[in-house]
Amino acid sequence: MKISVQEADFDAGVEISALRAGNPQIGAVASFIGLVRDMNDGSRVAAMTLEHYPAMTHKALSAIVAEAEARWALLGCTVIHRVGALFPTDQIVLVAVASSHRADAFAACEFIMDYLKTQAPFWKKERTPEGERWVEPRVTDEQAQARWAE
Amino acid sequence: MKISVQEADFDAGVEISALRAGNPQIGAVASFIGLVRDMNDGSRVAAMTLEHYPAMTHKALSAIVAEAEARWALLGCTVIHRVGALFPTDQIVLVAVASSHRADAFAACEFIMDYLKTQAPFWKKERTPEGERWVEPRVTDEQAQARWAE
Amino acid sequence: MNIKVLYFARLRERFGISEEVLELPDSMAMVAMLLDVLRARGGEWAEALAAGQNFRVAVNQDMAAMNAPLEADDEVAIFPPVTGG
Amino acid sequence: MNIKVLYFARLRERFGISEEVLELPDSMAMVAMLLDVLRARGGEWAEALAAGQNFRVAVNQDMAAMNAPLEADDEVAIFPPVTGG
Repeated sequence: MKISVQEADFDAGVEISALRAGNPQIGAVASFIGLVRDMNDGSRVAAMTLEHYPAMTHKALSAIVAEAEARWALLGCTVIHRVGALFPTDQIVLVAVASSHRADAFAACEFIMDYLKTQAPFWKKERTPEGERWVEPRVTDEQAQARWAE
Repeated sequence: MKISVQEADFDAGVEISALRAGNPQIGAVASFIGLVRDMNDGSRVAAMTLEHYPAMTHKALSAIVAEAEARWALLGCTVIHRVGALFPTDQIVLVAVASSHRADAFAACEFIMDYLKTQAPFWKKERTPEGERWVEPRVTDEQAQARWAE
Repeated sequence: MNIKVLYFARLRERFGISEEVLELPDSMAMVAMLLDVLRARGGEWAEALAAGQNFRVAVNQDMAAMNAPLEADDEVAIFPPVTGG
Repeated sequence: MNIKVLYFARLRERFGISEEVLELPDSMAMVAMLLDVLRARGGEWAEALAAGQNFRVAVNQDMAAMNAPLEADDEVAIFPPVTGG
């Protein structure tokens, strides 16, 4: 398990290669990259600031990955989340999951993203032509997380 | 839409970067890499040969991607499938899907893999200590495809 | 009419042939009838293409059902269930 | 007992403070009671932390419910619903 919260950008290709390197049991790597869009809720977004709760962030992400490892047969997982100032087309988050089979890899990758969206202490503030504004949580994100409950 | 059937390896990081380059509407890229495992159905796999039906392969993959584009709001899609001789830890297939939102990207990526597994004319032959053998289709792959039917 | 027939993977190996051109009467313009002609060869052909055997047929590079019609110069491919990805 | 309280994002801005240490009577060792103390300040505090307002509480870096117990030197964070990813 690799978890990193950082200001620096990441190279998704390098991270995915490192995740699967040297383990011939891995048959599947599912990954997700979240990016800053230039439009959100009808306003143009010029920039965004990602704030977090440093003492809690790593702990929360570790708990989410541990829960995914308990639910599916995983062979590795990388989560990288950026903080600080970000601009349209910038990468925000990478989740990459390795497994023997694709069903486990896909499910765990989507599970981690859904929990990260509702459980990890990050907050986005957007700069728009109308001024700065905090991003509102989406009901669809709550619903996406809720569907994993047994 | 980029579709390639090739003997050469691919660089997943380069492909994902190219897929999302220059489009600030893209908020999500989901991707999948399939890899050769050194063990399958209880036998060690030393190597594999991927045969295909060249005149049909590109057409079949295009139809699958077109169906995904009809079902979800996509902003780009890359499918690369290798043929020829492959060895454990080698990459076999890449599916990468870009969209504004993660739910569409995840669903389309998994849909394309499920259909590719049952509809695209590729066949794997494995070399094991017991000799060469054609890989048998999996019931779970048929089931995975069937769940997308309305 | 002439129909080009292709075989892939395990079926190509069992039949020992990857491609042939068959001349069919115009009245036999359906996938199921082409298969009857092949089964009539007996041996591996009768066995591998018997009803209940797990194989697929494509006509002009699209998956096709047994009752799909055939036209002159169509390309028919017969192969096992696919296992890519 | 002393409780360290942290505020993030929109709540940090509304309260104009990111961190403070509160001294609570030992008898008020529950998240809900800490919130009552903060609401008693009135103004933004009463409004943003009113029942029905959408905020979250973590105790020692784990999400916590209103009835979660507090101990001396605990770290309590109060923040809006998260929006990362």
